[in-house]
Amino acid sequence: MKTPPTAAETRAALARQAAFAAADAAALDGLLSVRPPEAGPRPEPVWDEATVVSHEVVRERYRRLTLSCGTIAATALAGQFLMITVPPHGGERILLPRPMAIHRRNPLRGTIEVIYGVAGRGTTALAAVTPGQRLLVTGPLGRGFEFPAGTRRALMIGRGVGVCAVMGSVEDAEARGIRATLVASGRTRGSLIGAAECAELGARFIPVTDEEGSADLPALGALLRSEFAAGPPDVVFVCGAGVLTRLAAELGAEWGVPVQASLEAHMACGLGYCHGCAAPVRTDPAVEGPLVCVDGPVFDAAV
Amino acid sequence: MKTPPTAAETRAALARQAAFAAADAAALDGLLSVRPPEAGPRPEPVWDEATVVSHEVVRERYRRLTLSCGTIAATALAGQFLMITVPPHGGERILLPRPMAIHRRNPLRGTIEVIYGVAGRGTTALAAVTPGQRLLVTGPLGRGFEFPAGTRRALMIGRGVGVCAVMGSVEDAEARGIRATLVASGRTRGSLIGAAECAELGARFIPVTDEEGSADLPALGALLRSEFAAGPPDVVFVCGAGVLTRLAAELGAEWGVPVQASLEAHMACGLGYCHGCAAPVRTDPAVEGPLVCVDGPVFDAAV
Amino acid sequence: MSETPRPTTDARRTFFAARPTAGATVDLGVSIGGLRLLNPVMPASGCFGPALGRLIPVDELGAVVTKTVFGVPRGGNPAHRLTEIRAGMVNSVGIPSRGAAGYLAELHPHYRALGPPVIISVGAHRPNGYAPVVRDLGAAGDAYELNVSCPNLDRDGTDIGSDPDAIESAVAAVRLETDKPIIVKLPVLASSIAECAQAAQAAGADAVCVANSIPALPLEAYTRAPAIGNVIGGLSGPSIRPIVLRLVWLAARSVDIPVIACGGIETADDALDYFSVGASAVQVGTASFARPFAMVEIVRTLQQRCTDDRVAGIRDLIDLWRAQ
Amino acid sequence: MSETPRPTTDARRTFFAARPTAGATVDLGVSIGGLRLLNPVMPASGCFGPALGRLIPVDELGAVVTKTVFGVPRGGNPAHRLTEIRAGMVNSVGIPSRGAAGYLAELHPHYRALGPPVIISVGAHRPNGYAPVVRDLGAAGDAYELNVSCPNLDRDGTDIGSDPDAIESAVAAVRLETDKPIIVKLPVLASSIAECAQAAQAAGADAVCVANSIPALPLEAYTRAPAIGNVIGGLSGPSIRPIVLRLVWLAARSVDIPVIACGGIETADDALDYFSVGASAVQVGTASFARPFAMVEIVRTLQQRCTDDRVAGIRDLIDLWRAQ
Ligand SMILES: Cc1cc2nc3c(=O)[nH]c(=O)nc-3n(C[C@H](O)[C@H](O)[C@H](O)COP(=O)(O)OP(=O)(O)OC[C@H]3O[C@@H](n4cnc5c(N)ncnc54)[C@H](O)[C@@H]3O)c2cc1C
Ligand SMILES: Cc1cc2nc3c(=O)[nH]c(=O)nc-3n(C[C@H](O)[C@H](O)[C@H](O)COP(=O)(O)OP(=O)(O)OC[C@H]3O[C@@H](n4cnc5c(N)ncnc54)[C@H](O)[C@@H]3O)c2cc1C
Ligand SMILES: Cc1cc2nc3c(=O)[nH]c(=O)nc-3n(C[C@H](O)[C@H](O)[C@H](O)COP(=O)(O)O)c2cc1C
Ligand SMILES: Cc1cc2nc3c(=O)[nH]c(=O)nc-3n(C[C@H](O)[C@H](O)[C@H](O)COP(=O)(O)O)c2cc1C
Ligand code: FES
Ligand code: FES
Repeated sequence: MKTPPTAAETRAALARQAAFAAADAAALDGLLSVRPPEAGPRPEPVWDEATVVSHEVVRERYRRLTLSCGTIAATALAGQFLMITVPPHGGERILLPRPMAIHRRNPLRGTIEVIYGVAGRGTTALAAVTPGQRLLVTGPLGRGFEFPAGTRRALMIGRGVGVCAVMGSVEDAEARGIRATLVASGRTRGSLIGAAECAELGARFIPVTDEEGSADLPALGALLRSEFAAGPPDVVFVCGAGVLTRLAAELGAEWGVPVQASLEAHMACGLGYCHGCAAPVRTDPAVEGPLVCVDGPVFDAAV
Repeated sequence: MKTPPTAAETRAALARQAAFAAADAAALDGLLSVRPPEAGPRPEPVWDEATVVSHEVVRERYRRLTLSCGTIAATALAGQFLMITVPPHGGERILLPRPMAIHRRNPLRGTIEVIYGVAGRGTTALAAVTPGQRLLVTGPLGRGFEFPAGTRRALMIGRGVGVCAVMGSVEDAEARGIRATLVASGRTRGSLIGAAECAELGARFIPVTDEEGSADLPALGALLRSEFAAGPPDVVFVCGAGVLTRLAAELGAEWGVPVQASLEAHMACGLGYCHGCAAPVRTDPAVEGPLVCVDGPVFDAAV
Repeated sequence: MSETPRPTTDARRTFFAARPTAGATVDLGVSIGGLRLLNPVMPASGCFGPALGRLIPVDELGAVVTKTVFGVPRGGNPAHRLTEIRAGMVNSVGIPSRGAAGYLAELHPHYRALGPPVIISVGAHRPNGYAPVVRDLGAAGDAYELNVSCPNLDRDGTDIGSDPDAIESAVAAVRLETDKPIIVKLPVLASSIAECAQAAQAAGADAVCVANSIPALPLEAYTRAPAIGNVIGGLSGPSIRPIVLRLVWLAARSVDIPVIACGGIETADDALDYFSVGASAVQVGTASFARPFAMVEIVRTLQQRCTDDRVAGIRDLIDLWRAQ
Repeated sequence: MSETPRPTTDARRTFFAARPTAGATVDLGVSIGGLRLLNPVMPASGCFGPALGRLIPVDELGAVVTKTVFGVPRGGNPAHRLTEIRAGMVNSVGIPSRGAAGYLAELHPHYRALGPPVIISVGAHRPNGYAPVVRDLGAAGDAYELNVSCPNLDRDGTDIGSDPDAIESAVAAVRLETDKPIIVKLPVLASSIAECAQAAQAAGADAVCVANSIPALPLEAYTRAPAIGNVIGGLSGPSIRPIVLRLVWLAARSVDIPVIACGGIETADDALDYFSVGASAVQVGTASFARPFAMVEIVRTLQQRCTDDRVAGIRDLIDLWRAQ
């Protein structure tokens, strides 16, 4: 008989997790709203068969999936996501495709990158995919991050794998001559995503971690205030934790700049027709609120 | 899109299979009965964790699973079977254990052998088992083949993987100085099981195949009549096809010797309590008939 | 049962190049009351929207079915509205709806533009609630599907569709409001599917749809917290197929009107399973999420099978296999 | 939901060496009417027999439950009586029975010899059929479980157990025949499990068991021939768990008598899922086939969890997790 998940320790760990999730959800309360009309048209989503170019472990806890998928690589906007249909693995069937942020786009090579953590059944099955295999993907989907007109400096904040949702905007910043600062928050140094990407894209990379205490909200708030003491960024993009979104919204209010936050929700269609992905935005109860897949995943955030 | 199982060919193949199965079932009709009380006590079944010693492809279409399982190797009688709990494979769960004939017993080394064909979900998952792995097995189960007192010559007939069910009796024959003849019937020479075993055990091995026409019933009947023209065997054991069982029963009637046939049925418990494995033996409809797992798998067969 | 086929190389190009239904010689057409459908494949309510028309050639389908429309606007359930467990997908979206007027103004034009007949799914909380919605929808729908079985709303109430009397009164009232075909979508958890189907037929329904998702309570591991906001959700996907197959078989034996099968259909083979037990048409739900082109692929494969076997239609195809 | 734990090296030796329930300090006991069970774990009817006592220490269980006994002998269904599909196990054994007299003479002594209280499952084809069987069985059973939900016999009939009135009359009649606890085993396919459970309670039942297998129609691939002899069989195993969890939750909220959960339980975690939605005891069916010691393992794991967490019993264990 397998030793059952041991009582005290497991419970403590789960309690931490649950407390974290609850704090996170609570932190978002009343913060979010749908942004005004988009500047340009969104790319048309397509389904396609992407070839797995590579699939490797990155940063201790994650896996990077590089997909050859010209249709999506050529059109995806920063902050958009795709739905990955997870192929059956040894008889295990995954019925719902999994939404994944588009971490990197390489339109020239026709590739995109996704980084994910192995969490439950879906990502466990996804981890079995091998290079050369074909994956059914649908994208690009959703409304991403948008730089307000005239942006010269931007702050991106990501927690854990949430860094991936903002990385496309760091790419855009580089292309548009916007100075980008990426704060990557995580449990340990070894788990942080983004250092190599920032080096490549010429963005400032600020790692903060729980183990060093630098990811604690007061410490991080102080760090950012001093980082931007000379002059605030023109916009803040954030993803990965409700508490970080709240901090960003508070800083945004102080600085008088807009904040955009990318959210997650359980999804089935990714296109707005299953109504599965209600966003935690308060609306008239008789009217359906915004959907994360089409009205987001990026929303305005303000205290 | 995958090419659908093509119409004409697939249907023809399935029609052959279905016709075969129907003929087989029909052939058994009215042939079987439960044997009189057993000579000795049956070994107590146990569940045990068997270690997979080896697992290899044999004779084109089959796999041999050698299991280290002292409890069962030491006690199993010829013609008994075990229930193998198929471990989950990549999330695929197999709920019901699969009954498998005990092909070989090696009480000294504490091992047993099972030979199976990959047919459906259960055996496909079983095929993923690797040496060193542990398998939950329950056995030995059922009532096997029994030599009538004074047997000096015995004829064993097996079709396909059905040869495995009679192999234990070939082992017993060797140990008791009984002269055994094993007829192995199959589609092709390359698929026949038993040649090596008969060589080892000093039994006569007669291969008959569909491709050569020698497995056709009239041809096989003629062959056996001539083979035993000098003097019939004292008992006939058969497994693997209803039509062969009928042929055996006819020969048994001609020769005036008893015939025992091993059957298959869908099983859940293997112990007689789930009542899933009704034997095709005609009985009073108000009374439950014999169960393959406890009253068989070996039954008397007579025309 | 067979594995889901996966598209092969350049699937996308091949898929859009091939439009086998265009020059098809085989007639897969089916009638629901007076409504003739090009073929018997359509989406399940709530698992389709005009947005899917951006991914697939919806005009190859027999019909489109709207998400259930209620009379007045409704907001829907709190998150999580859906999740996946090993047994299948579980959803409790709660049927957000813009109401009949909102549907007509904002959604109907988009459904209409897709091409195939539009079957409008209608919901209500009491048997007499359906007729007013159908009245409000007027001639918009080419047919109306009464969702008497949505198990997501009442957390522990009894579905209208599990009570033959309630079905009869709901259908009879709707019959007075419209000449368009009426389809009644029955639930799984009823004492007798036969009685429910007969009640629908007796009151003038033109078809029954069997069935909806199966109410379930998925729990998170360890914490045992409900995995979706509404506690109870509807289980859908391939694992419910053997359960719904039986219901379709029973319904088809008990009524003369067509039975539309719905439950876990992913491939043409799954559809043929249902046709073989008496279904006249099929609805595809959960399968479209992972494989947006699943419905189109089913239509094309049915066409192809009939062509390969040189038979005139699905009935013959099944008889052919039966005859083996 | 968690994977089935697999025994580790020398599992057999370890299993039989350990008898943790012997010197147990935690009280897992539960009462069904006046009957006190050592712990809340027992087999599901038809998935147990005295023969299992050859493989496992049955005396560690809270009770044993017999296969359903009918009044007069019955033969059972033609082959195949069971099969396995991806969605689970499907059986239509048809409940062969030696009748009440045959049971008492040939089977009861073996059940009795096992040690735990013997719950006799009783079947009938009409509501008034149960009482005579219970009368014939006399004081043999320590409790009687009325199988009003066996879906295998009537190929398309309505179960007695899906009709609250039928339940009430069956239970009321049995109540007159015995002082032993009466358990009513309810079906899945009922319009309202709450009404069925309330009918059982109102007529004097001491507990309800929720639920039986779910009627299904499994087909063979390609030929689409029914995969079991009776065409319709009962689907059981882990995939029905989320469906039955909801039923147990609803039943437990609607009656005061204990609810015994039955459906897809394989591990202590599965049992705890049911306890957390209000079950007082659990029955294990399909899981025993692949892992004969599953029930014993569940008892031992529940003991161990309570000991590890230093709580007095299962309720506390659940509250503890809830409190997180
Ligand atoms: C817009 C968007 C972008 C995302 N980008 C990433 C990314 O870049 N990297 C990454 O690792 N993950 C990302 N996720 C989450 C990802 O989709 C997985 O669902 C999540 O990692 C859970 O893993 P799983 O599917 O193995 O869990 P399972 O246990 O298999 O999931 C069970 C069910 O819950 C849903 N679910 C569970 N957790 C989440 C979650 N956090 N968000 C949405 N649905 C969830 C699943 O879709 C499924 O329906 C994103 C989600 C959204 C909505
Ligand atoms: C006493 C006995 C001895 C057996 N010995 C052997 C053996 O030595 N070698 C071998 O290859 N096979 C043997 N079988 C058959 C074996 O148990 C498998 O069930 C069969 O090979 C089908 O493969 P599957 O389980 O992968 O099919 P699946 O499609 O997974 O089976 C579906 C269901 O049908 C049942 N089933 C299907 N075919 C059979 C069958 N022929 N017999 C019993 N149940 C079946 C399965 O148990 C399962 O419940 C024996 C069966 C019995 C009863
Ligand atoms: C996300 C989702 C939303 C649904 N919404 C509705 C609905 O609004 N009305 C309805 O009648 N059925 C609804 N259903 C049920 C489906 O129409 C269908 O009956 C069920 O999912 C079973 O089919 P499937 O297994 O193919 O998904 C919904 C199902 C899902 C998964
Ligand atoms: C082979 C088999 C035989 C069964 N026989 C009976 C029976 O005689 N009486 C009964 O009430 N339930 C019977 N059942 C139903 C089980 O008792 C149980 O309710 C059902 O299998 C669900 O539980 P599970 O998922 O743990 O198997 C049987 C189930 C199986 C698999
Ligand atoms: S995922 Fe379907 S509406 Fe958003
Ligand atoms: S397999 Fe259970 S009685 Fe034979």
